Amino acid sequence: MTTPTQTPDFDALSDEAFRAAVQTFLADHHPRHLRNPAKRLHWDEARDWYLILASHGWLAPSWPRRYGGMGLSASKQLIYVDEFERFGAARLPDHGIILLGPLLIRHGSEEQKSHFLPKILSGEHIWCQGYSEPNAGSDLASLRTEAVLDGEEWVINGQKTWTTLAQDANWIFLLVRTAKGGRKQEGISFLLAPMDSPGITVRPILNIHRHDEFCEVFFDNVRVPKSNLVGEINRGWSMAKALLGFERIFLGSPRQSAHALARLKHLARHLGAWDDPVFRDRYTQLALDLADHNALFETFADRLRRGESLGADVSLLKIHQSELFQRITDTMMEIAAEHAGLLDPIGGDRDLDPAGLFLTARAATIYGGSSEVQRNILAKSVLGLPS
Amino acid sequence: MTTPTQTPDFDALSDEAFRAAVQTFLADHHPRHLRNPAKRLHWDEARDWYLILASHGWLAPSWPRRYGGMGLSASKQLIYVDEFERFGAARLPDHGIILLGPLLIRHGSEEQKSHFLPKILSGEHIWCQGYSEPNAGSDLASLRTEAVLDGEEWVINGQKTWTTLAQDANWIFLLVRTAKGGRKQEGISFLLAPMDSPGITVRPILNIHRHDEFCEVFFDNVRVPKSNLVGEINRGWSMAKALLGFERIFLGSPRQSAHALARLKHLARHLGAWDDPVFRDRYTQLALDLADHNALFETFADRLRRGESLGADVSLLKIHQSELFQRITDTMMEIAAEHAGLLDPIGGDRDLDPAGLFLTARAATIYGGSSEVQRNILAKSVLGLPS
Amino acid sequence: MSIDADRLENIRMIRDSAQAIARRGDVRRARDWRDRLPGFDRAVWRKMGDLGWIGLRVDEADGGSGLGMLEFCALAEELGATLTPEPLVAAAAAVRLLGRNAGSDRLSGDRIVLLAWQERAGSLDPAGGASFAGGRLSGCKRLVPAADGADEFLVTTESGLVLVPRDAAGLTIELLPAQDGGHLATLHFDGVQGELLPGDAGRVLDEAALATAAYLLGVIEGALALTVDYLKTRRQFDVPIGSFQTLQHRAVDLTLQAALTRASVESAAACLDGGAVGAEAQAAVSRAKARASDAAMLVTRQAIQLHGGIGYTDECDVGLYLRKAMVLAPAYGGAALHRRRYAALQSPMDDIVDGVADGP
Amino acid sequence: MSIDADRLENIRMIRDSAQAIARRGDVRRARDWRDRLPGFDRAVWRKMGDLGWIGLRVDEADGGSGLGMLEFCALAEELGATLTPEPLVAAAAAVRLLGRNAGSDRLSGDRIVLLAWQERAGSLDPAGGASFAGGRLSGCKRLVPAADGADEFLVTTESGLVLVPRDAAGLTIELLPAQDGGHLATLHFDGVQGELLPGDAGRVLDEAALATAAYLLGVIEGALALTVDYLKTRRQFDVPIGSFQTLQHRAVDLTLQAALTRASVESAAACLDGGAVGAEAQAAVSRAKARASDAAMLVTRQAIQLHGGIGYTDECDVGLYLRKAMVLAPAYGGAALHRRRYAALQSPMDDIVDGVADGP
Repeated sequence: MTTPTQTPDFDALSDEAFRAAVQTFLADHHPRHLRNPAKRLHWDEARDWYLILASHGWLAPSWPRRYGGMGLSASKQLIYVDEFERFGAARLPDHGIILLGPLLIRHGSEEQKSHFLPKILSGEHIWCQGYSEPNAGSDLASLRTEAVLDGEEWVINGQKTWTTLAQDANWIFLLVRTAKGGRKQEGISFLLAPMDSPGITVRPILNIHRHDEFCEVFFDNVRVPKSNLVGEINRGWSMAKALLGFERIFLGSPRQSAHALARLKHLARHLGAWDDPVFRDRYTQLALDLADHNALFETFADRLRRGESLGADVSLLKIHQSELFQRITDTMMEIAAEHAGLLDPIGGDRDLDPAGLFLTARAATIYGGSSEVQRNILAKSVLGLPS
Repeated sequence: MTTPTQTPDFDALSDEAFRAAVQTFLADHHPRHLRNPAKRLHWDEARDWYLILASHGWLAPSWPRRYGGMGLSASKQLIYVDEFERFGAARLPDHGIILLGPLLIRHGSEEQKSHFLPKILSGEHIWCQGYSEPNAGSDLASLRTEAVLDGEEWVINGQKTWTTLAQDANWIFLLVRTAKGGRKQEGISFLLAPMDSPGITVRPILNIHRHDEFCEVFFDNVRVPKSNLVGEINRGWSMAKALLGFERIFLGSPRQSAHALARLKHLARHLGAWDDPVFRDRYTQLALDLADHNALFETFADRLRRGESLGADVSLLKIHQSELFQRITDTMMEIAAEHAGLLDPIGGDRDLDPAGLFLTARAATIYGGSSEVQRNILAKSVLGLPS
Repeated sequence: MSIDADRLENIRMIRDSAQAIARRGDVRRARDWRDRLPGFDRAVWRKMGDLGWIGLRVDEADGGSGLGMLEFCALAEELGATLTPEPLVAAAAAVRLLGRNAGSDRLSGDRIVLLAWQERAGSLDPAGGASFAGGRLSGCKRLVPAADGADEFLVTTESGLVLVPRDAAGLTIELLPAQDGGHLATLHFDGVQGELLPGDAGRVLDEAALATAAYLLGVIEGALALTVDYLKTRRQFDVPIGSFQTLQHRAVDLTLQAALTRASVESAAACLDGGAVGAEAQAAVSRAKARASDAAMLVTRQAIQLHGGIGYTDECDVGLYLRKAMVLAPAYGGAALHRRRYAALQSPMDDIVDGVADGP
Repeated sequence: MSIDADRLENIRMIRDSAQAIARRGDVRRARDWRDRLPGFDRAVWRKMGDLGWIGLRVDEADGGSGLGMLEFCALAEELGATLTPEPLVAAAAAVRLLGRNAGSDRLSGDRIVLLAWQERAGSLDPAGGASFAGGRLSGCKRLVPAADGADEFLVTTESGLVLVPRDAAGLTIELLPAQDGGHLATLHFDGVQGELLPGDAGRVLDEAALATAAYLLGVIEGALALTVDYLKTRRQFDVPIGSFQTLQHRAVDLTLQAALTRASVESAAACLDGGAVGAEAQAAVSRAKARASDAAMLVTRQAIQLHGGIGYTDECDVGLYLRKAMVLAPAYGGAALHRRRYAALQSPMDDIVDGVADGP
């Protein structure tokens, strides 16, 4: 295991200089064969890239420097993510970095921070997230996996699902029910558990690509020390919800659609549809939608740069980006003719893979809060429409 | 007042011969200046045409011959309506013919039938329909206009709205609340009232065309004889609902969209958009939608021809036709450029009136049961989805 | 297009017989045969022969069932509703073209012949790709479904049809895996000996396009039934998700598309059965295939969305419907291609539209 | 496009000052002036002059306010939210072109000059329709708003700009009633004496298109606010109709379109203020106008639908928003025209798109 070096002070750089530094870093260090991966990487594939980032202190952009993070301002975090996405950098098994780390920093005990944070940065602990349950998809708060205190240990029973890459993780953080009655959002606590605990079983789920990106995780009398509780008992829900403030903007990043639109252009040129005026009109509409999406994204980014926090209306970005992404891939399918039904990219060219991207896009309106649930939330919290 | 002649036996004709007879009748008798009127005609404009139809016994296609109707089979009624629509025949103040007549024939007393039916056919009584109320739009059953029996008279108080051409009518049939408590569909009765009754006030409402097609009708202690009740007391709701069986198919007739599509083609040729491939692709999609709508309409018409009754799924036709009509007029607006903002047709040519037809089309998804309410009904009664 | 009662009864019987192979909505066979060569079950194929399906469109005098497009479409729809993997449309097209040469072994299912007509993706032209000269076939035909299970291919060329055994010297078969778990093959002919037969594939390709539209109608109905059932049973926020108005309205919209597809397919079949030829028949087919292709993609996409997370897993059957739609929506011409063809033909609706334009 | 705090404060003040003429959502003046010549209130016009709005885009050296497009768009948006009938965009374009010749009486509102640039519907070309030779103007300009209230017209020709008094001999004004209750005029010039001035309308027309997009943004927001309010108050089936999920989601979709329009308009304004010229500026304007035109039609149409029966009556204000959108969505180029222009220009997003395409 490498230990992270002390990170340089990125805040001393101008935004432009920092952007250039990110570009240089990616060009110098990102493994070429991992750019724009067709699927989410497993740990054995992503490990080298994880450790490269770790060894340069580039792994945790949002963490304060004293915990080994980059300590980036909102403005620079936006640049960091933007450049990573633009480059097509491979996504890491990053639940420890993005979700658990900030939560521990805010709510964890000193012991938890000093024990767990360095092991995330070193790659010793790879975390997965145990929130969703089979009967509580969009209605997350109705979760039923329960933990009961038995002496100095929590005893966990239940089942989680949609746990991304659980088969690669050696630790899981999870929401469990520790009290019943009252509002369902109450009585939920936040626990940490090693994946090799007796009683934990992992069953991979094949997604529509037949890739084992998700798992079910079963808990059968799993025992963890009392000290694995993070924050106050029965306060896990609001802790976990509050976490998703800043990151929500990235669900609405224009990069995924920009990437897809580039592929559409490439495909249209390859198939000879580029000069068809009917196609071009549709393409132009998609390009306009992307440009306006970009402008809308920037207005939210501006709020972050000004130090404001984002309201529920940031969900507009996620709705629009996911649906635009889908419309772009739908258009690919329409021009692809019989290629739309083939399993492999056209001529083996990964940039000519309409069917693959189309299937990937199906997930965009479902995960991270379905479009329907996002619209419910917007109607009530932004427009103030009655229940 | 002319009296209707005894009607010939149209059932003796083949469908083809009957279709030819309708075409000939329209060509011979329909006033030329009333074809394809831009707005709903008032009685003084429609009167001549009404009396022509009456004098030839062509006024009431669905009524049995013994009541002075044409006694047409379902198959021939479809032809009758189809040819009238195809010709662009002016719509009459027809609530007495289409709605009240069949209801009286089914539920009225012999006295009511012998008194009112001939006066409808002669044009002596022009009826309007008092169903909707200001606070009971889509939720018609929550109507509050009430009638209380006072000796031998009903005393009516309340307000109706969206009463088509009430200012031209000399009689109104209306749904009133005669009992409270219980399901709101119960306790509703069906009454008849002369429009010159003391206490009735009519206030025309200008529609979005600023045409006075609708009215509000106010009832202030309006007294009508007890015998003006049709059918059983408190049973008016189911009577009125049952009435709308056969006629519901005509809300989904393809003729309105066919007419609009012809206008779109004419407009596109006039403006030079016809040869634009982007326009032509959209036009083709609309033409395909119309052709498929026509095919779907025929499957429902076939059911009627086979003597079957139509289920709630006939609403699919109304939803699709009204939204297709709107998409056609939306397309008109898109190619019309600045003409879309002018009040008068282009060059005074009534066939080049994108804005006028666009505004007319707004009503299609609202009246006769809004698209939203129709979808609610279909979800529950056809798909069996839970409330 | 009223259909007489006897014929309706016949069509009902054909639909019933299709249930003998798989009940509507039962897609286990489709799942079992994914990624397994030849991608379908030869025993089921023989049963289809016994039921008279392979030669359904072949004249009775030539040993077929002599039935119409309404019957063929009803059958194809039932096959679509169970995602039946057997290549009935491509085989039926071949034996129909063979006509009196169809032969009892092909009609019985003992011998499988498939039509190989396509030069390249996105084209409806059967003439290109392969040429026949001096008794030898050369060139390339693409996108042949289930080719690994075929015994012979009937190949379209400018010179006519050429019948080629699968094991003929000079024939190489390249299998491209397809989204539905089957394959689409490229056939490379390098001076292959074959038998030249007369025949023009044009009309038969239209019939195959229409039958594919009918199969897609079955896919639509299967996906929709699965989805409506899910809406009724899956609970979220303490209620069945089918009680949410947005999902209800979307289900209604998909039902409308299914109804339009059925009306379009059946009216096109009746049009062909009524003797329509040339532009009228082609327009009817293009209309039905454009509708079916678009509707199948829309309905199966939305079926995934309405299933939520579970819809994105391989174990949920709804994905099988989507992947079949991905393969068949473009087969025998996708929506855009058929829309263009429809526009280029004298549209049958033009009369209606132009008729109305004669205003006062 | 981060904007500094001082400028944001200035923009807020301009918005506030617009409330002095009508509060957001108050469309009574718009209703009052329907079908009444000249279609707007000359007293209000003078007040607009006092507030520096007419010369908002004129250099301070020439007596104007010297403000940027962000300020102009903020103002136009506020005017749109109250359906303000005064022809500010056409007048501001004229005085901006006049520049040092604008003159204090025009900037103060005492004298009303309107730009007359358009030869025919569906065109953005300012050169056609009228020609100037021997000191005389001949030809025809169309679609001039509020012309009955003008004192002069600034007419674009191939030779340059020509200033013509409204009562000049040989000028005939034909008023065509418009859907918003105003008029669009055709000006017939028959050898009219006028003053030739230098200037090219191209850039100013782009600014007018963008200001019109901003006005439409106000229309969108006005219609949406009215509708959301109606959803909260109108009851059916014993609940507020705004509790129906379908209507909630539709309101969210309209809100999204409003947000996209705002982002598009404001980023285009910032682009122009940042010094963009040529294709970059034109692309930004086309993008904003295409979005605003489409969104305004969508939102106002849906606003009618969400109001139900009452939305189809003349007494309901929502129809006023729709009719304003019908007039302004096509003004200075509609969505289709601007989409075509955008496609023809080097799109600024092409870099982003092409950049991504450089995969491994």
